[in-house]
Amino acid sequence: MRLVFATKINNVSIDINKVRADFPILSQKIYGKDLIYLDSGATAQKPQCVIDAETEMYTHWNSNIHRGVHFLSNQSTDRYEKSRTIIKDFLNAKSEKEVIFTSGTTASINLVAHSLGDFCIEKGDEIIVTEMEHHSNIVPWQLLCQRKGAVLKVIPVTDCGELNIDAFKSIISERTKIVSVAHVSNTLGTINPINEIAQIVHNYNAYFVVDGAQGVQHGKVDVQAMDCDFYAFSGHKLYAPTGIGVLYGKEEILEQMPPYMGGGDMIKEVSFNGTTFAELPLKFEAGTSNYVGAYALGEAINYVNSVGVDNIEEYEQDLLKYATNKLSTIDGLKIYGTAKNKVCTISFLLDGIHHYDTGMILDKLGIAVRTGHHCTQPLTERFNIDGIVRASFTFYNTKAEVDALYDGLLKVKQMFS
Amino acid sequence: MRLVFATKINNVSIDINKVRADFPILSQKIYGKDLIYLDSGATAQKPQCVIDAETEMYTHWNSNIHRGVHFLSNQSTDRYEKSRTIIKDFLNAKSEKEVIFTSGTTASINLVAHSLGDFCIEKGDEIIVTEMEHHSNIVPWQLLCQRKGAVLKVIPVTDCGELNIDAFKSIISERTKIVSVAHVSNTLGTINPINEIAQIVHNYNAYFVVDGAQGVQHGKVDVQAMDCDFYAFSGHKLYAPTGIGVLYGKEEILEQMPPYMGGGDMIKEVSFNGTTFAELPLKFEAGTSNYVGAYALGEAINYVNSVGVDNIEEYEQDLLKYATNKLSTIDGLKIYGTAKNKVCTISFLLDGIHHYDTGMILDKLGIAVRTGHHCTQPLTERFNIDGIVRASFTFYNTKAEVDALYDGLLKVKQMFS
Amino acid sequence: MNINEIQEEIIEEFSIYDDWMDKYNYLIELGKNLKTIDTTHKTDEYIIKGCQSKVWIDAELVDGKIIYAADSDAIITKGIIALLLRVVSNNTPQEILDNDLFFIEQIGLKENLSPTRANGLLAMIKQIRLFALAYQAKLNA
Amino acid sequence: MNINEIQEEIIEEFSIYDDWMDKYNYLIELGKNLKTIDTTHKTDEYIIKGCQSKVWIDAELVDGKIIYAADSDAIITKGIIALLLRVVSNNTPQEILDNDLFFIEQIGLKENLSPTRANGLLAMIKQIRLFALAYQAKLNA
Ligand SMILES: Cc1ncc(COP(=O)(O)O)c(C=O)c1O
Ligand SMILES: Cc1ncc(COP(=O)(O)O)c(C=O)c1O
Repeated sequence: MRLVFATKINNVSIDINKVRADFPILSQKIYGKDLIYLDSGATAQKPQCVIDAETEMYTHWNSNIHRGVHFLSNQSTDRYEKSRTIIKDFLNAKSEKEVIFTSGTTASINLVAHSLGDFCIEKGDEIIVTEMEHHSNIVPWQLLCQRKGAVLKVIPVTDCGELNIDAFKSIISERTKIVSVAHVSNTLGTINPINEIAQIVHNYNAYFVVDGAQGVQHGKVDVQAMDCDFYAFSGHKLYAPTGIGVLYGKEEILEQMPPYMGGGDMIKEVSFNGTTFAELPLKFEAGTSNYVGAYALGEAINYVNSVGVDNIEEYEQDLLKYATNKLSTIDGLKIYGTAKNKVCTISFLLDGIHHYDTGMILDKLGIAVRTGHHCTQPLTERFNIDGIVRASFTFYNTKAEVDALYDGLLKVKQMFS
Repeated sequence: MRLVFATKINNVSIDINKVRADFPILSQKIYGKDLIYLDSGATAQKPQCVIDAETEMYTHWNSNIHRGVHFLSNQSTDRYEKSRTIIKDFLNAKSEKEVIFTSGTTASINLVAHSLGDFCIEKGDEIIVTEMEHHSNIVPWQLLCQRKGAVLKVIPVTDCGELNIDAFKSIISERTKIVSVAHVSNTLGTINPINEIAQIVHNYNAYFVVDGAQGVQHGKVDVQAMDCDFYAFSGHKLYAPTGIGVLYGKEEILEQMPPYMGGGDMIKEVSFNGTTFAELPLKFEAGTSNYVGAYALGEAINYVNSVGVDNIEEYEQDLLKYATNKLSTIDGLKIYGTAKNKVCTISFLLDGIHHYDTGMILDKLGIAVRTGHHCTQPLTERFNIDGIVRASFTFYNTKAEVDALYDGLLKVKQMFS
Repeated sequence: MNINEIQEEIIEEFSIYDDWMDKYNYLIELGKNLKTIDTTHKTDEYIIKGCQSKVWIDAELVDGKIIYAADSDAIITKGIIALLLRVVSNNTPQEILDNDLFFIEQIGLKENLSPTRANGLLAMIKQIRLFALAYQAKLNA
Repeated sequence: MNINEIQEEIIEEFSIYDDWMDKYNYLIELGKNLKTIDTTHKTDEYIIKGCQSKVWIDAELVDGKIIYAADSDAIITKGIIALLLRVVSNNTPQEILDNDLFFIEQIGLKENLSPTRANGLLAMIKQIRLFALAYQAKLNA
């Protein structure tokens, strides 16, 4: 089986000093100390070129898109649609019609749950998610099940934080209509075997939705190779602004789905006798789109491409190895999520010390980690914990920052001992 | 009856040169000519302080909100929640719980149509909109009617572009559950008598939704005085970024409504045995909110307040009078929308000249107007036209720009004669 | 003249206008003089709806060459249609399929082809090719 | 000492710490030493759930004064709770309602009261007042 993110440990070819200089916030001071930002899993920081893209748009080209005939409107529209093409290429989608702008992953998944749900779910049908899903990939399906009288089934997670694929095979059935799985777990870092799952799902003629919120920023995503039917992600976790996201969907499926939100731009003709809807992708883009955010997302992807998706993956995998080794030497530190195939996210607990206490002290040292249930309560419950400390790294983090985290954790231990 | 936007023609107290200097795009050149931006109804331009707010957030304080314990997360959260308070005060809502951040007017109306619709609409119930509504305030209700077997009724518009209130009184009935009306018509500029309508609606115990997309930027909005149950608007038309909007709703109604989108932040506890939802307003804010856009929206409102809502209204009303008088002297120009109470939006056609042709030539003169059906097809149909030219002014426009439009239209007439 | 020669000729013609106004005056002139399409063809079957202006188009095969007819309710759109028809009409399907339309960009009217759906022109150009494809298939059948 | 005198005393105590670490070490000390709440009271009835740490709180009226008891699963939260109880416990409902809690901000722990729902402290302070209101009503009844 081909890994979705193949790990190659070659010479790392990221110029880390240049990269860090590209992100202005990384030189911010916190309580007089250098910021060590290990919370990119919650939201990524933005390179200057992305910040500038928004400023440029508002300073020179801002105007509502699509319906205008004047110069600025054409400028805005061009930038919006070019970004769609950039995203199409980034995901290796077949056409721009398959790229729908939304306000984020959560909105993308809700769109699918509503529209695909209305299209294909009947009473007694089954929908499958996993025990490691983010609430955004659980609650929309729970609500859909409530509306339709469908049943939600759950793929369990193994002790090391991988999906139990055998269990999945025994759960899926002819009644299964939709399977929705995270590409990468936000809490455990696990990279799920998307291709393998896709094959199983499609053997049962079910639809396969991938929550790519944590997947799209850590390695090459190829929706055709993955053979997923939908792929959802957020701009803000991919170095782009907040309030913009994407839903990729296979054209032939999107074509058949009813519209979700109604409004301007998603219609062909409106009359009180009957309204007809626009072609893809506009059919699913009701109202004024976040066209400035969309443009900036295109710039963010250009930036990621300029660093190199393969370089990013390589760099982060190297960092993961270093961090895992280093943190593992701390007595009483337990890492949750030890899948073979994972991104550079390390969740852990210090024996006898509350995750919140750990986070508070690290914060005072200038180290930003996330604590709590990470919007994955069923998962923390599965591991019999209340919450966890998560350090999520990306390609602008360094081994020196890992060392700082290590020192910080020793300090935490000392303070609470 | 108290007018919602009372017009006082006193001494205008806006320093127009200072105001124009605040909006960097206004000094943009189009085809080498000064930009004359008369398309603020589609989207407003942004003052420097709003552009700077986004830059500042990304450069210094960016971090995901609500769930974090670290310094940056608290900074982000504070700014997000302070903006909610600014909006609460701006609308005169009773509490922050009544202010829900969405991605825009369209999303706000769809939220109400889904959630309130699920809560109160049954087969055979009636929903009332008006003939002058934007598609964003028609299609969500059409889709709701389809889902529920409800009936959509329409308040007609008079020749001068006002709502026919007598007709409304004869349409509304015990079966009416929701009435949704634009505060201000985007095509005609008409300011609708919201208070009067509210009283009629509430006499029938129906819910009253106001589409404030064109209302919130032209005068004081007081949701308590209006007595509307919901008020929806978009940031991008209020000098704020794209991708952020607001839904105001009365707390006691929002409390009873089921959640719309599912995801992170809108939950209290998630488990596969049953999920409970967060308190207001978070119950309706699923996923990572556009917190940077929300912060910038707060800054935009601070800016508007610093110019002064009353000053803006006064200035625009003066401009409206000037522009109406001046354009009316053009032979063959017909203004659509001559309501007594209107904002500074002037829609018109030149006899025998297609709206698109007019717009194209004005564009070449650096004048940005909008042409077409303005997402109000039922309205253009009602006036037996295909489309219209709309010049929408705001407080950064000047009488000199009205003169330029006037000259431009003479040129158009000459070219097509 | 073949398709490219006509395109060059149009570019040549437009090169004398250094002012956008002369260019648009010329387009308006062309638009006004374009023979309007037979009203029986101005039905929904032949329509391409932009958000702003509408375009109607039809085509027939005469002696192996396609004769296009088109119309619009906006004069400027009609002017561009006149140019388009001058370039493509009266050519074989193969010739039409073999040649790119580059003149619109070169004479500085590119903004009229923006994908905003505003004037329907971009869709019309697609339709021109579709007619050519269809007739080509018919000829080869 | 009345509520404000205790607050001033705490501010005084904290003024000797010019380093956040000493401050937090002291909080941790306080947290460790706080008598844990009776486990029968550590049920969902008494819980205030933050996203991160949980807080339990209970109160009883003894001789016209409220005795609060509270607990948390996180030590730092517990440390702040210890300070809070020292300030408010053993006062009449009226005294509790009449006085603002200003010391937390003044000793530089304001970030612990951010409305992020993270540690439940803000909700706990609300709950302290609610108990006072309820007992006040009872006394007046
Ligand atoms: C009256 C009215 N309602 C609704 C909308 C939709 O707003 P948005 O596109 O920002 O969602 C608009 C904006 O075009 C409008 O003018
Ligand atoms: C795996 C996963 N899915 C979904 C989401 C939701 O993304 P957003 O909050 O941007 O809508 C997140 C982000 O927290 C995530 O990590």
